[in-house]
Amino acid sequence: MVEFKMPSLGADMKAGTLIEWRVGEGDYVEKGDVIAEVETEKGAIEIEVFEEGQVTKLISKPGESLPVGTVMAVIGSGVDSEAEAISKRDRETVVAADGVKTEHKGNGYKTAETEDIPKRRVRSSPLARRLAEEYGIDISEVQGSGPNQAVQKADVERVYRERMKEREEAKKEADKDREEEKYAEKAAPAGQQVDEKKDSMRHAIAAAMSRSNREIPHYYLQKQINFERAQQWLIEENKRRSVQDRLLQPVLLVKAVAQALTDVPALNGFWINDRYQPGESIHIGFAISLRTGGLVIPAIHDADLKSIDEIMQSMKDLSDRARTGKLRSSELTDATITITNLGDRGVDLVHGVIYPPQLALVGFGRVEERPWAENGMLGIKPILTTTLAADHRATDGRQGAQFLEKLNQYLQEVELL
Amino acid sequence: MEAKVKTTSTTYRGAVRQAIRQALLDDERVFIMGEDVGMYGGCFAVTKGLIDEFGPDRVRDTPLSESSFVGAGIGAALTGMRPIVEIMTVNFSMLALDQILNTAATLLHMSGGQFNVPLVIRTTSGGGKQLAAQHSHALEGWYAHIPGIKVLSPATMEDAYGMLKPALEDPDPVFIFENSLLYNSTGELLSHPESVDIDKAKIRREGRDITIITYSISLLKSLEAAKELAKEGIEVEVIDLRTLRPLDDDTYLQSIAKTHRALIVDEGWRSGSISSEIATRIMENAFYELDWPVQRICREEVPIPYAKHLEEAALPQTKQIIEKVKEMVNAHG
Amino acid sequence: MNESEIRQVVVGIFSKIAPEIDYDEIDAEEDLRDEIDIDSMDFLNFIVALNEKIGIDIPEKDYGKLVSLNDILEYVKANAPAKPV
Amino acid sequence: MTASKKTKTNKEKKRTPGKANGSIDKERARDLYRMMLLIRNFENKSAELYTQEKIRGFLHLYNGEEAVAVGTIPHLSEEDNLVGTYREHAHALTRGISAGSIMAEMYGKQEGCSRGRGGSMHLFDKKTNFYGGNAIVGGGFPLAVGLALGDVMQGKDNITCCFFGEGAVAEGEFHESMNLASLWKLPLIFICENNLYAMGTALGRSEAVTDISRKLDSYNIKADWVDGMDVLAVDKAMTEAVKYVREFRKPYFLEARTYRFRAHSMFDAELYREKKEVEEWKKKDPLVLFYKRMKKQGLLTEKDKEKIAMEVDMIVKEAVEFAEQGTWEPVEDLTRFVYSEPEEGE
Repeated sequence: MVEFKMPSLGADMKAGTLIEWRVGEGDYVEKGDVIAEVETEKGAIEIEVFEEGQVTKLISKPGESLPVGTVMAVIGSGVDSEAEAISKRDRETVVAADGVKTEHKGNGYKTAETEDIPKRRVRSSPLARRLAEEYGIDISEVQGSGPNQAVQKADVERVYRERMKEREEAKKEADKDREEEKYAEKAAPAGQQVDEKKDSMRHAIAAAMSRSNREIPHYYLQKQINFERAQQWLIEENKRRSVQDRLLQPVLLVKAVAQALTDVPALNGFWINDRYQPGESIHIGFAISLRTGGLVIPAIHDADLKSIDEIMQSMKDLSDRARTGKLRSSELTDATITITNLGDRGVDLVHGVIYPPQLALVGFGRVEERPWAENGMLGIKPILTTTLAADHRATDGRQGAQFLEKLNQYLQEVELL
Repeated sequence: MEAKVKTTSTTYRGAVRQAIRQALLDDERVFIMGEDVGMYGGCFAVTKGLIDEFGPDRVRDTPLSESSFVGAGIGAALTGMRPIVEIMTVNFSMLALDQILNTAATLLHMSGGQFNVPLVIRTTSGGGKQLAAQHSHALEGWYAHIPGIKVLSPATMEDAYGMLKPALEDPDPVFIFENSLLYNSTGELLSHPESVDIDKAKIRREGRDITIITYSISLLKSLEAAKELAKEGIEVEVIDLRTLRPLDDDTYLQSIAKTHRALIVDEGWRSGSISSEIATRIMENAFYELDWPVQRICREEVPIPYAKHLEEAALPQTKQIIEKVKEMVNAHG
Repeated sequence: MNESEIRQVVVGIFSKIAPEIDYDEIDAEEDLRDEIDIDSMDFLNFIVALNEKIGIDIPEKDYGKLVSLNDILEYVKANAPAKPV
Repeated sequence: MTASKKTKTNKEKKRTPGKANGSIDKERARDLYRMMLLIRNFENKSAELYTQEKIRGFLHLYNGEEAVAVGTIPHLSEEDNLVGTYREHAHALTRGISAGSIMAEMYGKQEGCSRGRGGSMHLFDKKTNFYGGNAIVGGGFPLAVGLALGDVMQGKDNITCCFFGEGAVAEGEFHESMNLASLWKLPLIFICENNLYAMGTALGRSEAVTDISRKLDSYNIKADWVDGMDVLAVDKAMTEAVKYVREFRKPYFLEARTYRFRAHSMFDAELYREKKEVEEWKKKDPLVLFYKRMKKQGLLTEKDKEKIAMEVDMIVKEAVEFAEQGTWEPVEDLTRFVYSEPEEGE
C-alpha cells in the first residue's frame, strides 16, 4: 500500500487544488500514468503517479485545496500482490476484448497488438484528430458522441468553444484584476493586499524570485563568444535540411551548456538545506515566456545524452505544450540549471536571477556583429554575449569562469556536439 | 430567373438516339454496328428508324459475334472510320472482352504510340428488371480497371446526348454504359443540345452534411434520397461521377473537405470495385477531412437472383441510402 | 493561389501561434515579430506550417526578407508553387 | 420438399411421352400429341401470366417449335445430359421436369426448379441431368463439350444433347466447340433449332452460308437436317442420330428447320418480319399437322383430342396453383449459393 500525496511541484509550491481525478477506484495505474489534474499557482498541471498498482481509494475530492504532502489517494502496490496481478490481467483482457469487438466489427481478429496496449486507444475520426491538434486540445479529454464513443468534429469544436469561453472569461478576470491591482496600489501603496489567488503565476514568479534575491548570493560573470563558426555551421546544416528538420540557434546553446556542465558539474544541481546537492542528471530548464504573460521553465531531460536533433525535438515539443498548458509536473520541477535566451528579443546581455534551489542560470543575449581582434587581425565577427549568474554558496568564480570557457570551446566546435 | 432556353421533352432513349443520328449526319466516317441495331430497331429501340434514314451500311446489323464485330470496330477505327459499336448488353461484352482488353486498350501502347483506336462502344448495363444472373451485370466499375479505355456513365438527359460527340472525338477507345432502366426516363433536353465535358464529375445537388458519390441509375436513387432527407434538415451533396475512368478526384475530394462525410453508392459489386478505388483515394488524399468512416452501398455479393424481392434486396435502394445517411449524419447534432 | 487565399493561409497559421491578435488591426509594414510578439521557435513553426499548407520551401537565407506581414505575403505570392501539394 | 410436390411430380412423370423407338402406335401418338399440346398451353398460359405480371424478366416462348423438343428429347436415356437455351420451357417439360416447378420458378418462388433464383431463362434440374437454361447465346456449347468429355473420361456411355438456335452459329464458341467435339470424338448431339431469326436478324442477314449443316463438313462432323414442324420426321432423324452417336462415339449435328409463332420475347414489335410470313408458317403448325395425320391413320380420334386437352388443361392449372401457393425465399438467404455450402439434411 502506498499513499499518493499532493506532490511538491516546485520549491515555491505550498498547496494545490484538485481539479479532477483521471482515474477511478479500482483502476490499475502504472508508473508515469497521469492520475489527476491539479490547479497550482502556475496553472493546471497533470500529476503523474510514480507507483504501480491498483487505486484502492480516492480520498480527496475535486475542488479541495490541499497542502503539499496531503494524502490524496491510496494505491495498492503492483507487483507483490497476486490478487492485484490477476485484476490487472482481467482489466487488460477486457480492454483488449472491447477493442476487438469495436475496432474490427465481428471479424474475429485478435492480434497480439491489442493485448499489448495497456491504455485505451482514443477512438476518433481523423478530422477530429486533426482539429484537436490544431486547437491544442488533448483528444483523450474529449467526450465522443460518434459510434463507439468515437470523438468527432462536433465534439472537438464543443470543447474548443468551451475553452475559448473560459479563456475569454479568464481574460476578463485578469483585466479586472489588473484594474483592482492598480486601484489597490493607489489605495494601499505598500501593495501587501493583493489577493494571492489572483494572477497566480505572476505571484509564483514573484515568490520564487523574491526568495532568490533574498537568499542566494549571486555572482555574475560575462564572456563574449565568437559565434562565427557556430553560425556558419548552422546555416550550412539548415541548407541541407527540410523545413521540418531545421535547427534553431538555441539548440546549440542548450547542447553546449549541457556539455560544459559535464566538465564543471559543480554548477549542476541544487542548494538544499544549506548544502550542495549534485544533480543526478543534466536537465536543462529552458525559459519560455508565455503570450498570456509570465513564463514557464520546462526541463529538457538528459540534454548531455541527447543529440542535437533530439534536443530540437524536445524544444519544439515543450514550447508547443507550454503554449497549450500541457506540461507534465515532472518537467516543471526537475531542471538542474536554467537557460534564458533573450537574444530573440534584441537584448545584448542578461543578468539573470537564479531559480531556487538551482545553482546557476546561463543567459544569452543576441548575436551581433562587432569588431573583433584575433591573432593580431581586426575583423567584424558575430559575437554572442554570454553571462552566468551563480550561487556563491555553492561555487566560486573560478568554477564559473571554467564553465564559460568550456562553453566557449564547445561553441567553437559545434560540429562535434 | 434564368434566361429562357428552348427545351424539348424527351426520353433518355430519345436523347441517345438523337445523339447517334446527329453524329451520323455530322461525320460520314461515323457508322453504328451491332446486334439488331438495324432491322429490329435496337434491342432497346435506341436505333429505331435509323436504318431507314442512313441505310444498312451505316446502321449495320451484325451476327451474334461480339468478339468479331468489336474487333472489326477496332480495325475500322484504325483505318480512319469512327465506329460506334453497340454491344447489346454488358453481359455479352464478356464475349468481346479479349478484343476490348487485349486489343483496343493496348494497341496504342504496344505499338509505341503509333496506333490509336478512336472507337466508341455503347452498351447497356445494370439490374432491376428481373433478368436474373446472366443479364443483370453492372460492370462499369470493373471496366474502369482497364487503362487505355475511358469509361463513361451518362445518367442524365444532357449526358445521354452530350457524351457521344466528345467520345467520338476522343482519339482513344471510349466505353459508354447506358443503364437500361434509364431509357424510359423523361426530361428536358435543349432544342439544340450541346456536347458535355467528359472529364469532370458534376455536383448534381449541393449540401453541407454529407457527400454521396455515385453514378448512373444510382444517381437518381441518391437524388431521391437527398430530397427526402432535406425534409428532415439533412443537406446531402450528390456527386455524379459521370466518367469512371479517368476519375475526377478533385470534385469529390473538395466536397468531402466541406462535408467531412462520404457515402459511395455503386451498383457494382463491392469487392475490388470502383467504390473500393474511390474509398482508397479518399483515404490517401482526404483522411484528415473525414469525420466518419467512408461508407458504401453496393450490390450484394451475389449473382442477381430472378425473384423480385431478392433482386431488390440485392441492389442499392433509395431507402437504404436514406437510412445510411441518417446513421452517418444524425449521431450528433 | 490568389492574394486573399495567401493571406488567409498566412494569417491562419499566425492565428494559431498568436490567437489573441486581430490581424486586421496590426501594421502590415512593421516588423511582425514586434507586432505580434513571436520568437524564433514561433517563426520556425510558421515556416513549417506554411510548408505543409502550400508546399513552399523557404530557405533560411530568405528569413531576412520576411520582416513585415506584407513582406511575407509578397514573398509567398512570388514563390508559392503553382499547385497546392 | 413438400409432400404435395412429390405426388405431383410422380403423377406427371407418367404423362411424359413414352420411350421413343422410331415407330408409331396409338399410345405413342397420344403421348406425342399430349406433350406438344402441354408445351403449347403451358407457353400460352405463361404469356398470359406475364401480362398479369406474375412472371417477369425475359420470357421466350416455344410456340411453333414443339415438334423439335418432343421429337428429340424422349430419345435420351435418364443418364444422358441435356443443355438447353433460354427458350427452354419445352426442353424442361419434355425432359420430365414438373410443370409446377417450372411455373413456380417463373413466379420466383422457392419451390421452383431453381429456387426462384433463375427464372424463365435459367431452369435447372440435377435429377434429370438438365443443365439449363443459358441466357448467353453460344454459352452452352463449351459446357456440353465438357459434359461429354467428362463422361468419356469416366467410361460412361451417356450422350450429351445440346440445343441452340441458329443465331448461335455465328458465335466463335460454336466453331471452337465443334472442333473440340470432333477432335476428341465426343458423344454429342447438337440440335440446331433453326427458327430463321436471331432475335430480329434473319438468317440470311447473319450467315454467309445459310445451309448450316454444310458448316459441319469443315469439322468432320456428320450433319443432317429435318423438317422441324413434323414431329415424326424429327423423331426419325433423332433415332438415326442417337444410333450413330451410340455406335460410333462421335458427335452428330441435326438441324431442325422450324419457326416460332410468337415474338422473340414478350417485348418485341416484330419489325423484322411480315405478319403474312407468320401466317404462312402457322399453316404448318406441328400440332395441327400431326393430329390430321394421326386422325387419317386412325391413331388419334376427336375423343382422344378432347381427353388430352382436358388432361393438359389440368396439368397447367395445377402448375399455376402450385406456383401461386409457393413461398418466397427469405431475404436473409439472399447471399446463399454464391459458394457451395454443406448439403441440407433431408
